[in-house]
Amino acid sequence: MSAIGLYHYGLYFLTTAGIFGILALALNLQWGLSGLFNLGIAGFFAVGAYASALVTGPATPDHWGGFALPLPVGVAVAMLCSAVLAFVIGAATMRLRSDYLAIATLGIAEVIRLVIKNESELTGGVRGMSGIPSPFDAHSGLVMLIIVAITLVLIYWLVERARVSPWGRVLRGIRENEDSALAAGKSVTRFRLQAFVAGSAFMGLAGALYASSIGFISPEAFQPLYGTFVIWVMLIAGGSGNNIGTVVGTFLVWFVWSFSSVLTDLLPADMATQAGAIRIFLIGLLLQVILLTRPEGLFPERPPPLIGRPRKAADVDKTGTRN
Amino acid sequence: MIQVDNIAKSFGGIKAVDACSFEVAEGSITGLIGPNGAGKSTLFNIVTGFLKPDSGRILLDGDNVAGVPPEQLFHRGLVRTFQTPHEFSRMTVRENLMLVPAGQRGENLLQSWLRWARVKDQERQLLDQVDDVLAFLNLDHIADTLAGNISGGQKKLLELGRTMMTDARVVLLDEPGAGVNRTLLATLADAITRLNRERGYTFCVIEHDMDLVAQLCAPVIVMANGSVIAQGDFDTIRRNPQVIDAYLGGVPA
Amino acid sequence: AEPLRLGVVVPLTGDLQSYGVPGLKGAKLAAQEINAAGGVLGADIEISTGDSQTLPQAGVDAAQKLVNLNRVVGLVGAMSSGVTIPVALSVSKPNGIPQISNASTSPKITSLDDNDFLFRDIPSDAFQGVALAQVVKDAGVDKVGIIYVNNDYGEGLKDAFSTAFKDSGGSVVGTAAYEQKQSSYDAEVSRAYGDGSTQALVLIGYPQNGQTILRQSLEGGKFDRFFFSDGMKATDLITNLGAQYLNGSLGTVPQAEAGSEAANHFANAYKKANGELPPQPYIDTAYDATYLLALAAAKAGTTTDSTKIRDALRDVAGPPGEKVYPGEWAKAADLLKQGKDIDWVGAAGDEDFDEHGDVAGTYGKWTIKDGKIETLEVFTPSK
Amino acid sequence: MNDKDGVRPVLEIDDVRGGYGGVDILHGVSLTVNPGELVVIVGPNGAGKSTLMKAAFGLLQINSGQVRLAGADITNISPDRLGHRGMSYVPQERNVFPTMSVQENLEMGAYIRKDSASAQMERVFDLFPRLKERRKQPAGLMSGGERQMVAMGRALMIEPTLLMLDEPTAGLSPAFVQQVFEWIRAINAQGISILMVEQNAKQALGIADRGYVLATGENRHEDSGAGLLANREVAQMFLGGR
Amino acid sequence: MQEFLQLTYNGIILGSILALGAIGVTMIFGVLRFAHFAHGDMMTVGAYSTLAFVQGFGWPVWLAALPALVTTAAVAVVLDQMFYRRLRRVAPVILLISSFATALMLRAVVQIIWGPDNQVYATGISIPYRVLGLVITPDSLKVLGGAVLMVIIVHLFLSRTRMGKSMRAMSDNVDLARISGVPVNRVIFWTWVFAGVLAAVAGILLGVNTRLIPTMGWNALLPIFAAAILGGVGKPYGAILGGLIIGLAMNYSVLFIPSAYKLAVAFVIMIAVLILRPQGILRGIRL
Ligand SMILES: Nc1ncnc2c1ncn2[C@@H]1O[C@H](COP(=O)(O)OP(=O)(O)OP(=O)(O)O)[C@@H](O)[C@H]1O
Ligand SMILES: Nc1ncnc2c1ncn2[C@@H]1O[C@H](COP(=O)(O)OP(=O)(O)OP(=O)(O)O)[C@@H](O)[C@H]1O
Ligand SMILES: [Mg+2]
Ligand SMILES: [Mg+2]
Repeated sequence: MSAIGLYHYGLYFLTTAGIFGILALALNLQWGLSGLFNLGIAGFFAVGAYASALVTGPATPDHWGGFALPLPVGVAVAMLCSAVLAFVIGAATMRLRSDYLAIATLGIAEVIRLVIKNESELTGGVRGMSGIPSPFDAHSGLVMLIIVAITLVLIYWLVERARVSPWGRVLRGIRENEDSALAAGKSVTRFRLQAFVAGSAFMGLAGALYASSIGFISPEAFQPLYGTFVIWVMLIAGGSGNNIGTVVGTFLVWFVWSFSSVLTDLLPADMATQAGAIRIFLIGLLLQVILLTRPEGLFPERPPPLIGRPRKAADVDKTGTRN
Repeated sequence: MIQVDNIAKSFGGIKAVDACSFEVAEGSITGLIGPNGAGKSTLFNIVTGFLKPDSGRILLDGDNVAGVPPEQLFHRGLVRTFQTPHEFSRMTVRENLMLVPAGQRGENLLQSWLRWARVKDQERQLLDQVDDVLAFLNLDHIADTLAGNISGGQKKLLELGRTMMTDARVVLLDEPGAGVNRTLLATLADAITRLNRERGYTFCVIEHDMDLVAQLCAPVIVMANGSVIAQGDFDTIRRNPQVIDAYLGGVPA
Repeated sequence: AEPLRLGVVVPLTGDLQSYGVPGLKGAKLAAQEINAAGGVLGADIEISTGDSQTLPQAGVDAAQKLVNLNRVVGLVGAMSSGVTIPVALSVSKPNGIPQISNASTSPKITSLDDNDFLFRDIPSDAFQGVALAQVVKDAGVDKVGIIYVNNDYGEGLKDAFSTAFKDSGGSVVGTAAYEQKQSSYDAEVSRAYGDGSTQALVLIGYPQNGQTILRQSLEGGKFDRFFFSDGMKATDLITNLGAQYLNGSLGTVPQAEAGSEAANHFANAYKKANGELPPQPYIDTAYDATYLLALAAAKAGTTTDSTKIRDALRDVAGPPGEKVYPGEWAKAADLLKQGKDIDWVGAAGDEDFDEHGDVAGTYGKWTIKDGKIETLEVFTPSK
Repeated sequence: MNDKDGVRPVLEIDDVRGGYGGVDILHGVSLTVNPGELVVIVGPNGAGKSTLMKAAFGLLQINSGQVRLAGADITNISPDRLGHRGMSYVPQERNVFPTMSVQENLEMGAYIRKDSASAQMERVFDLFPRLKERRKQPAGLMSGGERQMVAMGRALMIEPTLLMLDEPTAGLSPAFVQQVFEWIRAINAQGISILMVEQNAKQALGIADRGYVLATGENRHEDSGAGLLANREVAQMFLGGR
Repeated sequence: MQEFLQLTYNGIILGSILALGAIGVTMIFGVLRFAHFAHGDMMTVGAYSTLAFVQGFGWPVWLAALPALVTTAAVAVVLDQMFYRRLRRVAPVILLISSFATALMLRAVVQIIWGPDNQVYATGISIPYRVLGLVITPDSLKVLGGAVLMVIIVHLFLSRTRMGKSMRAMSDNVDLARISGVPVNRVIFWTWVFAGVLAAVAGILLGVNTRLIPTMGWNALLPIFAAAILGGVGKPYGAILGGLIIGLAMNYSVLFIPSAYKLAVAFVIMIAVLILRPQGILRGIRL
């Protein structure tokens, strides 16, 4: 292990974790704040990635698009596409019970993946799309990390402010009791739709950054169950409803996921072929341990500070509910 | 102010409300009583837009509002409580109240992101208002408790508290007294009277506690089997044999 | 000297997990042989493994760790182009590490802007499609149904096959893509069967689901004559399904012109080290890729300078020079030491890299006879 | 009132402390129900009345103190075992199975009965004719008062030795309140001991053998029903004065 | 017409496997209120433990299935005791994530023991019967028979014991169920036993019908969920119907659109049902 190697790996690790962090924050906006059970993260992520790749990529005979526009345009288009998709899905499903929304979004993500796979005129199909540029051609370098980091901070700020604001309060209220929110004059569907669309747009944004940082996308990158679940694990481990927790959880889980191979590398050589499976087993076990010891995540949700009043030690009752 | 005009609603084969008509006059505290299952809560649900009537009209200031969704009616000054408390359980008691007022700037996501100072200003005023309500209802010591963790009666109070957070014109209370301690109930009655007198709220109150009804309500409307069987002031009502038979059960109220 | 550190990125978990371990064993077999025969410039080969989890993100992560933390100077892998290309773009190319994919057949790789760090020792699927069409046509079959795995491998082969087959006057009656995640393929079989005028089924895919597809074709009485791509060349398939049903089926596979001696050596060596050679493809190519990197390092005289190793790859892989075969490390090392040129002929074929880092295809035509796979001839498809 | 000398109390709550996991809500509450007694608990909202009932029924973590049923220690015992020991309980909130029909709710009440419960069900239907009319309706879709009837009915499906009721009359019409009280007195007269929380304090204490006043998780007063009613301080502070 | 009938038959076979999986999912959801993402991998465990007995003792599949059912049920109970039991008081989404972790672990174990390759119970193909031009293989009849048998057992289990009612009571209101004397822990225990058995049977039938690989159950999970939802979550009989509909729809779809979209069809149907009839197709039917 050399210092320079460590540095390069560090750049890459942080960039990837940052992109995951954006996804997790977006999910926190949807689930942590609003109780919207989105299991279609991979779908919105994919739509963002493809949308951005189509407009920023080079012209090609393989598929449509290839306008070679700059990344900011790609990001904007990605967010727009994901948002529009979320709006359409949301308009139809926002009324559903949360677990139904979950399965609906899961299904939609799978449909999106199949469309990407099979509509090769548009997406390059199973062959994927290559040559997606990144600013200054810095696919996994410092520039990309800086871009991702700035975006992450910005999204953090937006989601955190949304959480402590009256808007977040209404959404948490809707999460707790829809009827009451209605009786208080809040348009449940509108608020939910806002959260769903905003969160999904952020997911699209993450997709755009991902495409740009990795330079090549194909349907394999967007496995619905897998891609979506990693993000959920990050959110729940960190503490849903808590933005700090979300970010910490993201980095932690990605670290564990990535470095669990260090453990399995210690296995005797003749076990090497089982190493992959053992690694996955350990990841599962670790996740269980986190859930069992900290079921509300490392940083449980707390009522937000009273923004109209200087902070004082609010002694909030944190006991669990039993009845 | 509110006119219920020939409303009918059935669930499957059950006629919950049937050809029901009455009026809640502006400035009154109208009582709505009747046996269990008479259709009172269902009627509230219809008036406040949570249910669509099968037929009939609901007139609010003369406009038919039957079928208008609840969140819109709220903005026309129609506010309600629920019979079983509908608190926001994983939010503090204070937040439960703060959520209610309409027209909060910060409810607009863009304003929250871009005009923080103004949002903050408004929150400051809101907090003071909430403190008053909390003190009034004796809930100030549990202001920062999660609403899911307070006692049944406290939840009822919180329910009432939410109606006090608005510029309501008509407040529909579904059994505000059930489960509330009698000492507090007296305070509650005072509160309702004061809101009625000082702020001009119109009330329509479903209640089974005849002391409270006697003290507060005029006129009183009696429902049974989905329609109105009697109305008038409480003293007349309590002597109405039909009402005694169906509802009071021979108890001298 | 420093050991020659090589990294192998394979799917040990995830959708394509069953290809990972055999491929890894292939690479390790090469390393063992070489180390046993004296190593590279007197140093051992150290193989580090990365699990791509069949996911681009994970594959890149694994490669990043191999390159930056394990300091490997060459990469073998990855499996699917969906992982291979991102690894090349975000790891091999920026870090200047030669990467030889043992399994990615996508035509995209040919033209990829990889600063010439991405190679592959398996021909682009464009070639095999032509070869397969030729085999089908020569067998006197004019109307076929195609079932292909819905990924870049399957689609590439299917496209190339259909074009070549139609050009030679054949017709494709029904085509169905199959998704690997499904458990039943009756519907795909029906679709490929089309109006019933088909004479044979061309199956482009992998044994996992290929086995089910064959079974359902046979049981459904739709097809009894089959043509296979290289992915389907698997003895397991025959034992699982019963030899009598597959007798006379024909297939193609990238194969060395020199006949099967190289392949035989490899198969025997594999058997000795790990037991029976499993049905999966891409094991021999992993073996070859490891050999090629080692030879290049020996030629370049360095185990640490990855760019020099890359520069030497073409020299050792192709003519001119004396041909060396699997298991002949000592001889090759000797020749290189004497400054002589060599030309590697691998277990899977000639493996002469062209200017894109691709290898040309010579193909074996194989058949199933009495439960055994036999190679009938090795040929170069006529374009 | 019976003479209880030498008779073991049905239920003894002895200096119980406990709460919902965090801070204690009950700070050492004691209470006794003797065989055949009707005992009423009153107190302001949030006093810990429901908490005490839950503690007695094993739904709450008791940190110190003891609960005894007919002398046997049942502290922190699992609630599903208490039915077999003759205890029956109607919680204040969430006291029906919302998607199950009225009849099924009643059947659930008879869950631990080995014999047929149809006779008892008829008795419950006699008491609440409305339930008979609506026996197929999901309990969650009933009116508030009707739900309360279902909850009561469910608890009565076994013939318990000790019946615990948390605000049984909340939401019932005056006629029913009257009827329920009468009826509570009637089953009490059959020898079933009753522990009841009520906000309808005057009426409840009127029929009670003894009463307890609870405030802020502690015992405040304990006396006969009539005694508490006559107590000026109690009337002022807890019963609404008038 | 011929083809249509064949697709119908094949759809029913596929559908009955999905249905068995979906009954298990729906029962777990009914009692414990969470979507059990490890259910597919429990199927895998069932299929592979049968394989162990087939290969180890040379038993026929039906015999080997018996100890495998016990094994799978035991695995389910142990998982519940080790993980899910401790999470019951927290939000269902935590249980869901926990079951995802369980899924990873189970799959890993299967792969460690049996390796990642294709395996089969018996080699060779089965010579089909031809009835009215319809191709009916003995294996598919086994699958059908096994599925019908399981459905009958489920029915008896729910209607002849108090389990059905206990489960519903618990899903409605756990505390009240306990107050009423429902032995909650025992009901949960039996739910897992039953879910384990159902999963194992589904996995074995899947293995008989196709082959065994470690990802077989995980890959079947999405259509199984679709079936459970379609039938109305928590309703075993609905799940059966849901499974059949999904199975048929996936097969019929190839008549109209490319076969690669087969799975998408299952989802589109499911989503359409969710939007048009959020309570599932079988609202009225109860346990
Ligand atoms: N969603 C529903 N489905 C079926 N029946 C319903 C539904 N809602 C109410 N009902 C029935 O309609 C009748 C009227 O109910 P409602 O809740 O209006 O009574 P209420 O007058 O408020 O009684 P209470 O004083 O007990 O609260 C009741 O018999 C109830 O069972
Ligand atoms: N689930 C819970 N978690 C935490 N605290 C709780 C919970 N339920 C009640 N509490 C707290 O315990 C205290 C006593 O509540 P309890 O329900 O016992 O009151 P109560 O005397 O029954 O009042 P009421 O007459 O209003 O029903 C309350 O202050 C409340 O804040
Ligand atoms: Mg009501
Ligand atoms: Mg209480």
